[in-house]
Amino acid sequence: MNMFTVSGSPHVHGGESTKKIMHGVVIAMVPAILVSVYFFGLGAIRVLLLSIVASMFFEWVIQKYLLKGPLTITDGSALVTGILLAFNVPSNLPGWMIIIGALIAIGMAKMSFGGLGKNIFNPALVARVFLLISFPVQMTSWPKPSPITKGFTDTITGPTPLGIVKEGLGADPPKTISELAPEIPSYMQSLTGDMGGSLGEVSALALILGGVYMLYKRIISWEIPLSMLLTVVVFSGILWGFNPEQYADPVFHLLTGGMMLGAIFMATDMVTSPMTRGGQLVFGVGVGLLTILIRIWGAYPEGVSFAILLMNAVVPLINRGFKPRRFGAKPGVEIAQ
Amino acid sequence: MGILKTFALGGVHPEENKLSSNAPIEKLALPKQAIVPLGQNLGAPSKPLVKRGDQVKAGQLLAEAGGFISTNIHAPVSGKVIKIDNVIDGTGYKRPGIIIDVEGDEWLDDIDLSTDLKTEIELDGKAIIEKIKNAGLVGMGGATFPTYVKLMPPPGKKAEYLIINGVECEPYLTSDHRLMLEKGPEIVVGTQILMKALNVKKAIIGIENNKPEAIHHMQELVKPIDGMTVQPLKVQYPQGGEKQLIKAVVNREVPSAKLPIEVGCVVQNVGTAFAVYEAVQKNKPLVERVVTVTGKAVKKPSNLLARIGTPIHQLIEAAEGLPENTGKIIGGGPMMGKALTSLDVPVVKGSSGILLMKKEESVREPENPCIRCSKCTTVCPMGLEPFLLSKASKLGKFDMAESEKIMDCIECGSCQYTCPASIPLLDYLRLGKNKVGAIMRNRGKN
Amino acid sequence: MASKRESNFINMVLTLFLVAAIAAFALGGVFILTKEPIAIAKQKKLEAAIKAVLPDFDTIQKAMVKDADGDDSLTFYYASRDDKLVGAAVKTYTMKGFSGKIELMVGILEDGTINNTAVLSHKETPGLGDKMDIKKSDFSVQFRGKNPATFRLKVEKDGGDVDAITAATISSRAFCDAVKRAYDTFERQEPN
Amino acid sequence: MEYFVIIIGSIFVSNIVLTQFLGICPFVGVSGKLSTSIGMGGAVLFVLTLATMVTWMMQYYVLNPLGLGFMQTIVFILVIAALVQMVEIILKKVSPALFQALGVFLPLITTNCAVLGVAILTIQKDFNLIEGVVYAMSNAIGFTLALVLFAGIREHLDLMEVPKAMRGVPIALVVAGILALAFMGFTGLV
Amino acid sequence: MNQIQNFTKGFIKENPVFILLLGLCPTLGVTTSAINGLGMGLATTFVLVMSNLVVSLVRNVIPDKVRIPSFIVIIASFVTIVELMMQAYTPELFESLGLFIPLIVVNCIVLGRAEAFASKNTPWSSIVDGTGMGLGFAFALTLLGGVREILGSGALFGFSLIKVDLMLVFVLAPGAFIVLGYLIALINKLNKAA
Amino acid sequence: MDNIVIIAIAALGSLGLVAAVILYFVASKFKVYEDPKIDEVEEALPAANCGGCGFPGCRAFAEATTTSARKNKNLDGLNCPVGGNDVMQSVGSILGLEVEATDPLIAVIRCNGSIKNTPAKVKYEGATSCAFAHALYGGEGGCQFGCLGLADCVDACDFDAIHMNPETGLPVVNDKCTACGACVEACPRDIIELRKKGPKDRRIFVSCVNKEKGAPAKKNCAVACIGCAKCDKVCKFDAITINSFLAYIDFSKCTLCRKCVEVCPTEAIWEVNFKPRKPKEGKAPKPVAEKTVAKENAPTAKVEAGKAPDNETTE
Amino acid sequence: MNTKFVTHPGFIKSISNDKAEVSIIAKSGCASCEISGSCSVSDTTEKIVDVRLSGENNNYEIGQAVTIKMKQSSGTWAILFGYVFPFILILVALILFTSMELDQGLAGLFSLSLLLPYYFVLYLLRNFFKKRFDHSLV
Ligand SMILES: Cc1cc2nc3c(=O)[nH]c(=O)nc-3n(C[C@H](O)[C@H](O)[C@H](O)COP(=O)(O)O)c2cc1C
Ligand SMILES: Cc1cc2nc3c(=O)[nH]c(=O)nc-3n(C[C@H](O)[C@H](O)[C@H](O)COP(=O)(O)O)c2cc1C
Ligand SMILES: Cc1cc2nc3c(=O)[nH]c(=O)nc-3n(C[C@H](O)[C@H](O)[C@H](O)COP(=O)(O)O)c2cc1C
Ligand SMILES: Cc1cc2nc3c(=O)[nH]c(=O)nc-3n(C[C@H](O)[C@H](O)[C@H](O)CO)c2cc1C
Ligand code: SF4
Ligand code: SF4
Ligand code: SF4
Ligand code: SF4
Ligand code: FES
Repeated sequence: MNMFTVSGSPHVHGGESTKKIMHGVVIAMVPAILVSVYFFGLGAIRVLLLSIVASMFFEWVIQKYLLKGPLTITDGSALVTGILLAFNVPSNLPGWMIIIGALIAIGMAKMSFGGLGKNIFNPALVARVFLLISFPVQMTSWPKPSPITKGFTDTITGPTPLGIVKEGLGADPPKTISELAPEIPSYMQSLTGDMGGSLGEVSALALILGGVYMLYKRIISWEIPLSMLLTVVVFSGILWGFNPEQYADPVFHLLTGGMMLGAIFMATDMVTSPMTRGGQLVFGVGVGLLTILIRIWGAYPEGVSFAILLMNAVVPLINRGFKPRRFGAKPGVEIAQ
Repeated sequence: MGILKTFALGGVHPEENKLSSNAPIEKLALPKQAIVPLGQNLGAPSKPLVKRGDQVKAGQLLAEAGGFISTNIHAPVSGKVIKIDNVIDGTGYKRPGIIIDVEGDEWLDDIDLSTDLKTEIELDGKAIIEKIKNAGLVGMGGATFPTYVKLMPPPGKKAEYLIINGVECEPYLTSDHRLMLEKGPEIVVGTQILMKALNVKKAIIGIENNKPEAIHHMQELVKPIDGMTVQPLKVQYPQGGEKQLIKAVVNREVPSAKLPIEVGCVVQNVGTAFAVYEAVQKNKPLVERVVTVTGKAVKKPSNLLARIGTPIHQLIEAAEGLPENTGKIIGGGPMMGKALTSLDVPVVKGSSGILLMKKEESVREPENPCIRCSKCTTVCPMGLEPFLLSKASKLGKFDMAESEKIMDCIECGSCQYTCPASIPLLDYLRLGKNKVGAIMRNRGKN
Repeated sequence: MASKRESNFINMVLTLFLVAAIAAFALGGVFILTKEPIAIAKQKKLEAAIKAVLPDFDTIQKAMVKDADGDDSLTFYYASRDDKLVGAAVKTYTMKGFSGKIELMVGILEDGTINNTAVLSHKETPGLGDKMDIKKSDFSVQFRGKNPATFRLKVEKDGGDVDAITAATISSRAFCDAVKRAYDTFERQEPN
Repeated sequence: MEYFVIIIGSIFVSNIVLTQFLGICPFVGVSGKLSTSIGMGGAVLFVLTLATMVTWMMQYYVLNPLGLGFMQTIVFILVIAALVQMVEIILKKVSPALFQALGVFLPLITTNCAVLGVAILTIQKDFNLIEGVVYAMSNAIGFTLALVLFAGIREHLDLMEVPKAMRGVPIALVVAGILALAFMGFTGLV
Repeated sequence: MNQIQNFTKGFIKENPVFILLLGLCPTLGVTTSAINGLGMGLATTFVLVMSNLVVSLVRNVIPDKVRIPSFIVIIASFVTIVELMMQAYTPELFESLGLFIPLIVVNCIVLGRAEAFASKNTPWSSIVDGTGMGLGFAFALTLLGGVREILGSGALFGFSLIKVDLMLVFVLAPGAFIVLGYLIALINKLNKAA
Repeated sequence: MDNIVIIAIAALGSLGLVAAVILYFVASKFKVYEDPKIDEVEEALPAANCGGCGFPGCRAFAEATTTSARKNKNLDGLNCPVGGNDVMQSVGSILGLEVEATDPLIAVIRCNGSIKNTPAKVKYEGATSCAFAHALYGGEGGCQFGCLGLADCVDACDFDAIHMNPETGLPVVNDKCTACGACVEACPRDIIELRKKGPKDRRIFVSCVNKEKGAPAKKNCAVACIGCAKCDKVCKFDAITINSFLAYIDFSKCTLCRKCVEVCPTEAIWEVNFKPRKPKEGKAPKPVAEKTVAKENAPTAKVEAGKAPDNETTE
Repeated sequence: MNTKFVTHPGFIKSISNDKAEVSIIAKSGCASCEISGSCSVSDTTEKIVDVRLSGENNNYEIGQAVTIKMKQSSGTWAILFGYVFPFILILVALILFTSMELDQGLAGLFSLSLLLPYYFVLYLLRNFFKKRFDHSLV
């Protein structure tokens, strides 16, 4: 005889799954991965592999032996974290540091809170900041990009565009932006990724491509990236208009550093960003403001990671304050007799 | 046509699968034995008036309303009452019911069984309501709320619009669709009767755009009638939900925890309108209804006119049998229907469809952790946060659930349908609603 | 719960007064006892700092000197040996450190040559900026015996002669700034 | 600009809880209720400012002239303890209803290390009275900021099933650690 | 109570830091290295023992209602004494512990022990209790300082074990929170298992 | 003597005076008497804060007992189920009162509708919550009274005293149970009852809550109570009552004579922790529940399988 | 309708016709130290709160455990009047006085002494507060 199933309604499902979403993110990251391999060669491959393997390994070990809960290693979230962690470090970072980063990301920032979905802070970013502060030298020596087509040469390190600007403006005597201009990569270079920086952050174009894919697939929504980037443009634009010799122009801010990576892949992490549209807009604006604040007046040349982490901490409050518009929140209408 | 109207928030669009929309309504043969449960409506069960051994005719009163929100139940068949006992219902619980052995098909004399259209409305509003009450009418749209209650707005409230719900937003189901195509004139008269009972000047029939023939047909029919219009609507689940429909059709928002009458609307299903016609014009109580039998593996998806009390296996046989690998039988549609535990349960007033799902269709993915993607929030037509509410219910934080408006949930299931983590959100929400409801009632008492 | 004594106004005031008085007495006593050692310890620290940056001396004379910018003043410790001025130990500072204020003692010989430097206090990052401390790296050695008249007190990046600490240019710059402040002030006050 | 430096410095760059490690007990202990945290913030604002003012005057008008600098600790703690109590007594005397409402709403404010710490730091940093008051105020705001952020996080964590071993204080500390990491981004702002 | 139990309970079973979660501020603030932790721990122990002793001696003389203020005065006096002594004889350590020495006054352990134990027990038990608790505190601080020092600079008690700079975070503020958090979690877990 | 000492004494002394005056007012206006016994009582309580006593926590219970002792001179109606008699005795002695010993209780599962006894007719999928499943449908095995097996009771227990046995699909209580009653509250089907633990942990009870008539009850579950009243007839102590075709044994009257166990045709009556009987002639020995109370640690499935009487009737 | 409430557990101390005195135990922030027993003895005080009893159900008795309920906005106002306003007063006064080139110490003293009139105003407002902050039992 047939044994029927009983369950509450609904009896059909839309077919969306965590795995599909995470794999979608991975697909969206492919262009950036290719660019990073093109410019940073074997180093990029080494960092990516190490980071992914270590992240997945820690996820598995911790779930199996410490949490003793169900294993969710296949859901792809550790894979995403692994790739993003790799995206956030220079391609010549010593292997053991990457492993420590993976441990921090997965072990501290994710599993301590109970695993996927429960963390408050973006795991990959916690790891990045942790590494940055622990190993400032290694984390800020950026290999100069050398296209794979030119063969494998010894990597020379050089500063990132943001580093050049911060350096120059803080030099004694301070330089002006136009004096620094020759050292700064052109917009074209920043779009394609031909500049110093972490693996995944260099090519704005590749990242935007991924972003468009994710928007199309509805993995992310436009609120966070757009409000964040717009804020950056407006805020840095005002400063730039005020004194273009002391403040870099908005396009420079958009295309350099982790801005695109952050806006498209990291601030949009659904686990650590607000739930409602309004909240997401506020979140994006907050990240944008803090980023520029840190970039321009802080000691660190780059502020995206800090800004996102800081706003992550505010997310619970935002979620409290920004509820979806409730149906029927308004009182009834006057009825014409 | 421009941009089609729809409701404001959220919503999903599941695969429509209206397999039976071209199957005309067929009259189903009488069952050998009719099982008539005494609790067929929202509210209190009815009180039996017959005894074991009594001989009954179809249309005869079997049980009378057991309270304010309760209805009469009439014999759907003629024959002998053989038992008044606990009968198993769709959920596997045993509840009181009357079992009648069918003998012939005799109807009460004053019931008009002819199919002639009778457009003259003789009775006045009060008498109409009385008649509807006596005929045991309940909403055919699923909630089985006694119809006459809705026709008596509380003092101080006045209805402005009568909205006829021909949306049928549930995938698979087509009974309302077929009814509109085949019984359009009757529905129109039924609507006029309801307008008279409610004393409203305007009636709008809302139909989703995936039923163009029905829209067209009804538009033709209402043309000559004052104050009655047809409103085509964009396809969007759960448009059939009363509050959503009102929003879509007249752009009014029923306030939280309030009834439609608060915004001057009364919503009735097309099936109800048809039943009203039959009850008022033909004196025929609610003893049969159209039931869609459907499913991907069903050989002959059908729309059957079945007597209340007919065991559903008989309907399935009429659709050429139970498919091999049926994994789930659902009373109603896939989004809101109830899974049934057995094939022996009878058709009741609220049965709109029987959906047979294949084993592979019916498995639920295992529950994963919530990734806070907020998809559930986005699709919730009531603007709730299902992830939060389900969590609160699961952890027993009922005060939080209450203040986050869990009681506003219309149990449409859009959230669970869309959740990528396959969390049985609605299960937990229902649990929370039960508990919060109990807490609120308790508080009311003290 | 603990004490058996009922509280009333008199005994409360009295007890508290007595307790305070005895405490004060004890404290006063300890203070007197430790006054000397504390003073010595402080003096020693200062002397050690001065000694570290200046050649042998026997007397120290303290003076406040308006600094080069004119809006603050630096403490000068003029050291002399056999009544002959050896040089000055200048307590200088900068606010340009990676994490704020850095205080240095800079020993400047009569001819303006930097004899040596010592870090008094700083909040720079351990492992990076803190390498300016002689205990952590040889960074500050390069200043010894240099005369800023010829030795450009800037990091190489900014066109100077100072070899910056790896990955701590900011701290190195700040260090130069503090030394420069001391030197400039020294140069300016000298004539009087 | 001086004040600006003090304000930004003590709220963000060296936040009293996250980098100075003062007032950890209430940070870890106070309930996850947002309203309570903000309320605590208000109370701390007043108490901290008042205490700093009084101890500042104590230091410069009593201790220093008398050469009793070494008695700073003991005098400050007594003054602060008495002050906190006095505020309560006065409030109770003047407006019992107000006092009762506070009692229902807030945990007690006590002489914890934040109050004493800020009082001592004000002296150590050679602030004048106004700077001291601004410093105290900024620290109170910094404290409230940390508390409020954490109240939100705590509420969130209450809904997440945090692993047993980490529940309570451990996860609070880890969150504080990550927050402190994030706050390092403010380095150099002033 | 058994004096030995009385003495040892402070180490693990009732460890003021790990189990009772008392005095977290100094715990976090001073433990950049094992030696700092130890120094702070010993300073606190001294205050704890002495104030326990004195409180216990005068416990029957002090009226109930001025109990707490009297204790505070007593404790504050010993804190000041420690302060003066350290300034005189260990100026370096004093400087690196900074603010947290005067803050011993408000350390709940000290007042808590005075109130909960010394004011009800004999001088001798009070000393034992104070020493036990104090050393437990010192133990926790040294452990924390040690872990941070090893992870942060590859050294222990100033002797470097590894010649490279390790993870700087651990000697900075975030490291303090993180290490303490995991130590407490670990000890919770061990306690459960035991 | 240095005059610094004198100044110090004067300064601190006067501060002391001021503080004393302030404190005097504080003390006289504020600190109201809090009975030190509350602390002592709290100390004596198990600190589980489980709420089994009906108060929001152990402290509240301590306050309640102390107040009650002061005012009513008794502790009627106040009981710490977790601590049991020992704790109540010591609370009593702190408060200077005699406390009558109450019989220790334990949670008992009154359903034996194991996977084997009530074969599944439908399959449930959805939230693991008995409360939800109860509202949704009758149960996999068709018995609308029986255990749903989704472990709400297990989740409710703060003492690790109740676990699901995967082989039977039923919960099993071990002797960590403190009779706090949390699981009783949690079970939507009122299956769990707090019953007298019994001498040497021996107890007898009807392990069924099915109120249906015999035939339908038996149709779904092999070991259901069919309300045949044989046990009622055989009980000399009037301990058994039958209501809606369901027998119930009043544990305050039951003398553990075990007569009813023998006569029950469906083995719905359980005896726990008795020595195995001598096999009667002509009858195969009944497999008897040896010990449903697992010792110490959480029971593992295997061990439990043997212990929970998954009775197969041998006749 | 939608106002939020805060609650606090307590015990009934005494009852007179329509009023009950409820004693609540106020704990300090550190009370969560889990062992408040050994530390925050000094930090727990009993406070007495007057609660209006609604006419009908006066079946409360002395010693009964109850929960006090108060509007959250009352709490906010209490904080504002009790702490925030006096703080602002001091701060503004201090800034004013020093900008008048007063000696810091005097400025400080003066601004502190402004608290006296402030508290006097509170005293005058006490009946207003009484009406405003009312507590009831859950
Ligand atoms: C307790 C209760 C009272 C109701 N009272 C009225 C009423 O007075 N007037 C009315 O028009 N509808 C009334 N309704 C009907 C609801 O508005 C609604 O039509 C019914 O719940 C079915 O809606 P659904 O099918 O959208 O779920 C009532 C419903 C309930 C549950
Ligand atoms: C999510 C949801 C979807 C619904 N969909 C429909 C529908 O498609 N068609 C319909 O007639 N009623 C639907 N209903 C029921 C209506 O809300 C409402 O009860 C009905 O239209 C009232 O008419 P009745 O009382 O005549 O049934 C739905 C209810 C809900 C909560
Ligand atoms: C955690 C951390 C601490 C740092 N501390 C210092 C420091 O104390 N002093 C310093 O000059 N740079 C410090 N930096 C490095 C600066 O951010 C900047 O990279 C550097 O000073 C300029 O780079 P360069 O010296 O390699 O040119 C630190 C960086 C990090 C990540
Ligand atoms: C759009 C998107 C962005 C994500 N971004 C990140 C990220 O920045 N860092 C990260 O560790 N994981 C990221 N994840 C993966 C996953 O959400 C993350 O591991 C969780 O935060 C772990 O709970 C992302 C996932 C999605 C779908
Ligand atoms: S079931 Fe309830 S919570 Fe879920 S989408 Fe529908 S209305 Fe919203
Ligand atoms: S849809 Fe599912 S995974 Fe997404 S937020 Fe809602 S409950 Fe969580
Ligand atoms: S088994 Fe039930 S009664 Fe026993 S301790 Fe657990 S929850 Fe309490
Ligand atoms: S005994 Fe009750 S609560 Fe426990 S599993 Fe069975 S039905 Fe659920
Ligand atoms: S607040 Fe408790 S030790 Fe600092």
